[in-house]
Amino acid sequence: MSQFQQNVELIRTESMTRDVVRLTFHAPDIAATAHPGQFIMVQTTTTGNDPLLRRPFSIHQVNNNGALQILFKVLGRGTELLAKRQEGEFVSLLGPLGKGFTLDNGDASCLIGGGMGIAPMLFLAHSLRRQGKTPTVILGARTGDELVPLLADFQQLGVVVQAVTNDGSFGSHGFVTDIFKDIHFPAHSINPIVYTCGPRPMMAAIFLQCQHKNLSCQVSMETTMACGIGACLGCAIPLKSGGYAHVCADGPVFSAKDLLWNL
Amino acid sequence: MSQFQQNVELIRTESMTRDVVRLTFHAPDIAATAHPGQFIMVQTTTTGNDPLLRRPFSIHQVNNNGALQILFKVLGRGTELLAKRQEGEFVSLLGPLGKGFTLDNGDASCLIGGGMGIAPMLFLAHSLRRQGKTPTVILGARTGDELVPLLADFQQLGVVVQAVTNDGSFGSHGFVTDIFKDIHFPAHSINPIVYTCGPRPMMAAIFLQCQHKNLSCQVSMETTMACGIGACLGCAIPLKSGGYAHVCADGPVFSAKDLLWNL
Amino acid sequence: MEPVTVDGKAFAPREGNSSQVDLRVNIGSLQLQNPVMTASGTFGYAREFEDFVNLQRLGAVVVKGISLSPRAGNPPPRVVETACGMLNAIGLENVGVERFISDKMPNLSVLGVPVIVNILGDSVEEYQEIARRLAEVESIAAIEVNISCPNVKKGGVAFGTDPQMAAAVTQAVKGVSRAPVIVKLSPNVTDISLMARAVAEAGADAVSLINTLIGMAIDLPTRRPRLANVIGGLSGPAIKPVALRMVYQVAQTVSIPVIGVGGIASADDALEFLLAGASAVQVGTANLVNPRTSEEVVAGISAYFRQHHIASVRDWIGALQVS
Amino acid sequence: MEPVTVDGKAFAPREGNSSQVDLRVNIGSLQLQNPVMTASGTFGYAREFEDFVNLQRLGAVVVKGISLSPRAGNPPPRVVETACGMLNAIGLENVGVERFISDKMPNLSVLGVPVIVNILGDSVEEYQEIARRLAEVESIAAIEVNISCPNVKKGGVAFGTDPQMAAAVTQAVKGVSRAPVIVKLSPNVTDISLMARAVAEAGADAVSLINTLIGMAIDLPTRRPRLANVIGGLSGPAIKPVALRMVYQVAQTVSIPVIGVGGIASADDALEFLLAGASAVQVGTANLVNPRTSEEVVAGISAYFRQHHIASVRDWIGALQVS
Ligand SMILES: Cc1cc2nc3c(=O)[nH]c(=O)nc-3n(C[C@H](O)[C@H](O)[C@H](O)COP(=O)(O)OP(=O)(O)OC[C@H]3O[C@@H](n4cnc5c(N)ncnc54)[C@H](O)[C@@H]3O)c2cc1C
Ligand SMILES: Cc1cc2nc3c(=O)[nH]c(=O)nc-3n(C[C@H](O)[C@H](O)[C@H](O)COP(=O)(O)OP(=O)(O)OC[C@H]3O[C@@H](n4cnc5c(N)ncnc54)[C@H](O)[C@@H]3O)c2cc1C
Ligand SMILES: Cc1cc2nc3c(=O)[nH]c(=O)nc-3n(C[C@H](O)[C@H](O)[C@H](O)COP(=O)(O)O)c2cc1C
Ligand SMILES: Cc1cc2nc3c(=O)[nH]c(=O)nc-3n(C[C@H](O)[C@H](O)[C@H](O)COP(=O)(O)O)c2cc1C
Ligand code: FES
Ligand code: FES
Repeated sequence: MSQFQQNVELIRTESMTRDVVRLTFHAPDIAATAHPGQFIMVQTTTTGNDPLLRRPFSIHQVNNNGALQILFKVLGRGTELLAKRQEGEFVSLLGPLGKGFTLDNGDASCLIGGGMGIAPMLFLAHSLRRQGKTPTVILGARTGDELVPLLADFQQLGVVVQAVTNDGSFGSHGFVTDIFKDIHFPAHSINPIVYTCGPRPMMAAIFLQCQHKNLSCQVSMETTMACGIGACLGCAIPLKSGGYAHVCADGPVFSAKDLLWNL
Repeated sequence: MSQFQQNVELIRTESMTRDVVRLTFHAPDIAATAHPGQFIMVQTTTTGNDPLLRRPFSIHQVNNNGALQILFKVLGRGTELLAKRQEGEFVSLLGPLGKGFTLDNGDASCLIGGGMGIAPMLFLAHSLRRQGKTPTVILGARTGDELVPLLADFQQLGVVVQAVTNDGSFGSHGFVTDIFKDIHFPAHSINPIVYTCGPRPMMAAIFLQCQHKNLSCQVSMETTMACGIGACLGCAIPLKSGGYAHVCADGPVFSAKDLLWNL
Repeated sequence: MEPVTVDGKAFAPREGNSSQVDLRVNIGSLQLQNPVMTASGTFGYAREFEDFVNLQRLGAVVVKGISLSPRAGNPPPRVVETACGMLNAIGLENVGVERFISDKMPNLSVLGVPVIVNILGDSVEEYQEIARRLAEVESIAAIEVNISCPNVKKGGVAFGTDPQMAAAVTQAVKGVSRAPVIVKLSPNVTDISLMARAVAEAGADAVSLINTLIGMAIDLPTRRPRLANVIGGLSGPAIKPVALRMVYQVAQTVSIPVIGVGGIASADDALEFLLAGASAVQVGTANLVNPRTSEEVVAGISAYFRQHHIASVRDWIGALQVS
Repeated sequence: MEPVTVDGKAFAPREGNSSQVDLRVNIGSLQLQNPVMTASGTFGYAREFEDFVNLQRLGAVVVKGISLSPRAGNPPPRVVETACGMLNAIGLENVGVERFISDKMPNLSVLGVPVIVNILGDSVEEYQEIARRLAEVESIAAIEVNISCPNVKKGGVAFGTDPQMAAAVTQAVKGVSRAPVIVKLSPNVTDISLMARAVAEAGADAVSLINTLIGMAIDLPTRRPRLANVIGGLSGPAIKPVALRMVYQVAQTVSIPVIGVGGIASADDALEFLLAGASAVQVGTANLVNPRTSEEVVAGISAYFRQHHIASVRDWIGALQVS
């Protein structure tokens, strides 16, 4: 399980919406060893120590040519700086980091991405398809603008996407939970599994539904992080059994039942 | 004597040598009120507080269309960042600052610029020419590469430039002092004056020669500066009479005889 | 209009014109139109900023530290940049109290903004003597006592690190001062609350904090200190977390107003210090980078309060939610 | 080869292969191949860095603070970025000394790099008990005593702010420890030299400084502290000037080796601390940003010494030119 710190070339920048950006790096070493659900830490500055820390982003997609993508929303100074980087510039990446989604145990799966939680779902869907599986994919966003530019990539994989927007501007009107409510796995499914990433309240609601439906549920969690490599113990997340796990090393993907949700 | 803090457009970037850059801003307010020898403080960062402080640069040239130029060598992080700024971007300038050269009293003058000390000499030569005067101009640099790209601008003003390089690769071989040694103002000159800017040892040597020749000598001094506007008292320079002057407010141009040179 | 509830605490919007917010704060008997001051040593004698700031918009200006006799200050280099901060060793260069009164005060007193005079001395008597002289100048709004200086009579231990000495200076100045007395605390102590309590009990009308942290920088090529004075005072964004912590701590210790200083460069920064319990703030190093900062902070606080329906700054001061 | 003179001080180049420089330093009875360590709490248990750093190139690794019983640590958020720095309130999460010895030490002792164990306790007895247990582990190169913790028996005053208490801890640990004892000093004190002298007299083999400055950050939108623990420790480039000043000060006060920590992110930074009088340095927060930093610092120091014909790091330590 090797990790790399490399200065890699930014080979493509895409403005998906006003404030959502997709960057493609030529990062063959990281791409070759990455699993869906893993993340990278990205240096945002080129000079100076402010902002000091790298920023974590899920791996959105990789390909065989060494391309690695991240998809992110511009929120603060770090993402602002990253959004300004130009094609041909070099960016320092650290990865692949953390434990990704568990892919092997089930034959039926549902992928639920909300907001920027969609990011890791593309890589995950891709990997499942390569295993010959056909996941159900539910993608939710505040508004259609944030969803539409991403659909083609999922469709190319040959998966059916159920789109839902909070404002009803595209797909169904409502929340991913409204759609998931009506999803029923075939009766004969072996270990059906739900993968989800998105705002914490969304994931909590999905987990609750999974408990009712007796489905195992994997969640990709966010915390503030300093190092991303298990060195600082900064990224604690409370466990149901007491104590803390570390999102960067023990996650970011967890079995939802192991976490303390305060539902 | 108004000062401005303005975000102005960078309208032209020129790489003069491997590490000397000239930037042209559209800064009509500052350009209109600037005097030769004055300087501006330039913000080097676009995000973050590192480097924190602005950097001081002599005003290299201004024109009637509101263009304002600086000429600088890339030394550290601040100048590195500035050298990377692109045409069309906006940069925060503070200026015009300080007290420039005194132009009015003499009819014969010699301008001596060494290294980046050449920067203010173009604006000064220009202003003297507008007063109908024909200054003698001595420009020195380590090597020809640093001098050649600047000559045309002086020649356009109709002044004769005596070039000297430390390595002899262009013009005379030696130092500006070697040239100045042989400069003799006409016997009937009224208040002949020497203006100089460059490394401290160079200015000290010029001043020494001026004393022997009984010439008044104006020097443009450098110190570390925080504010550039007389607020922090950080830019002290020892005075011959005891105590300190402040380079940003009382200078950067001083009558050499008022300063403590430790010759 | 509905009262607005934020995290369980009700903020009553002001009656009438909702676009007006009440920014007035009191520092002892002094009422300021808003809580934004400039920090001593970073705003010259205010005139330097006239082209950039409408001075009448500020709560107050604090001028450079004044001593009994003129001081030439330290040899250069006096300032050096550090990561997100700077070190200064100006050496308290100033014209002395007499020339301050005769040359500077006449200009300052017509600016239309309260003028607070920062003072410093080498002994209790010196502090008192400066305060006595300044008491004759009616237009001085308050005295800020910089106790970070070494006490020459007590072997050079700084007044700001010994509670008894700090109390003695406070009492001496308070005894002769007409205007409210603010004591400016040094962060270079084990327990700043102890210092705050000592000067509060000695009669200080307010405390301001923090002064600079003591630091040092080295120039590798010459293998020399980068400041001629070897050590200097660290200021700027780098020290903001330390300042915020100390302000929070002191605001819970003393009942006199606390003035927050340290790394404030925006209205957001100022709002955080006020949340932590500061009754007012001072903008320091940021003035050197963006001379308009102080006025921008005033405008930014107003805008934020209007947007969030905070009627009065007094509802905001100390409103930090600690669970 | 000619001896090289730098600012009047002669640096004798080493005989023989001039591309080899002698970086060895001694910390008490412990000899390190070079003066570069990692700082406690920023390098995990070293294994996390195996992909990035050739651990055998480092002078030593210092592992996360170990307490007598396991500690779960603080609730999140535990870290927050500040200007050129970060605040942490990890809450000393660790597996406790028993599991450290059984689970972690076996892995650590085969890395081929000296392992220094950072320890912390709530009472003198607890510190001593941990040291006693660790004394049974032969492969431990040194003990670093983190005295920034509150003494629960003395009303929560930190060991690191009271010279007597610091001396008591030092003596207790030294009494049972086989390996050299380094005492790690807190910068949150009025006079760090006093603390250094106290622990040196109590038998410390070396001091390391600085630990983090206490700071705080506030989240404006929620009006809450950004750390669940409210306050945390400030580290990173922002604090380097304070660390450098304290190292300089302490190096002139005590004769035991001083280990410099605080904001070191490059060989240049490390060289400055050594100039100021540090016999070794620790790389902390920089590991979190660039996990290769520690090895890069070793390589950078070597390259610098080769380029400037410095034969031995011992010629460089304390060579700051103060006129
Ligand atoms: C494992 C992991 C994977 C992630 N993957 C992605 C991804 O694929 N795409 C993506 O867009 N983002 C992702 N994030 C979140 C991303 O790291 C943050 O949005 C980013 O660090 C913000 O940096 P900034 O400098 O722009 O914001 P800052 O200046 O640090 O903060 C700006 C504002 O955003 C808030 N903020 C900061 N971090 C977060 C956060 N994690 N969640 C919500 N608000 C935050 C701050 O509180 C502040 O109000 C991931 C986070 C983790 C831990
Ligand atoms: C009034 C005034 C006018 C100036 N005009 C010009 C000009 O027209 N063109 C120009 O190229 N420069 C000029 N300078 C110098 C210029 O300000 C510095 O070169 C610049 O600030 C360096 O910034 P930096 O961030 O790149 O270097 P830093 O990272 O700050 O420093 C890098 C290295 O350069 C050294 N250094 C820093 N400042 C100076 C300095 N002033 N002189 C010599 N070495 C220094 C530092 O010690 C360090 O070793 C002027 C300075 C003053 C005070
Ligand atoms: C250049 C400079 C000069 C200063 N002079 C004084 C002074 O004369 N008296 C004083 O009490 N504080 C002085 N200070 C400290 C500031 O008033 C302020 O307390 C400190 O800089 C922290 O605030 P900041 O981070 O906003 O700058 C000075 C600070 C700087 C940067
Ligand atoms: C996340 C984190 C955890 C830390 N944990 C410890 C610790 O357990 N024991 C200790 O003595 N110091 C601890 N420290 C302090 C560092 O070892 C170091 O003294 C301090 O961070 C200053 O150095 P720096 O600026 O290089 O990080 C920790 C620092 C950080 C950032
Ligand atoms: S972010 Fe440092 S341990 Fe997880
Ligand atoms: S640089 Fe601040 S007074 Fe001159």
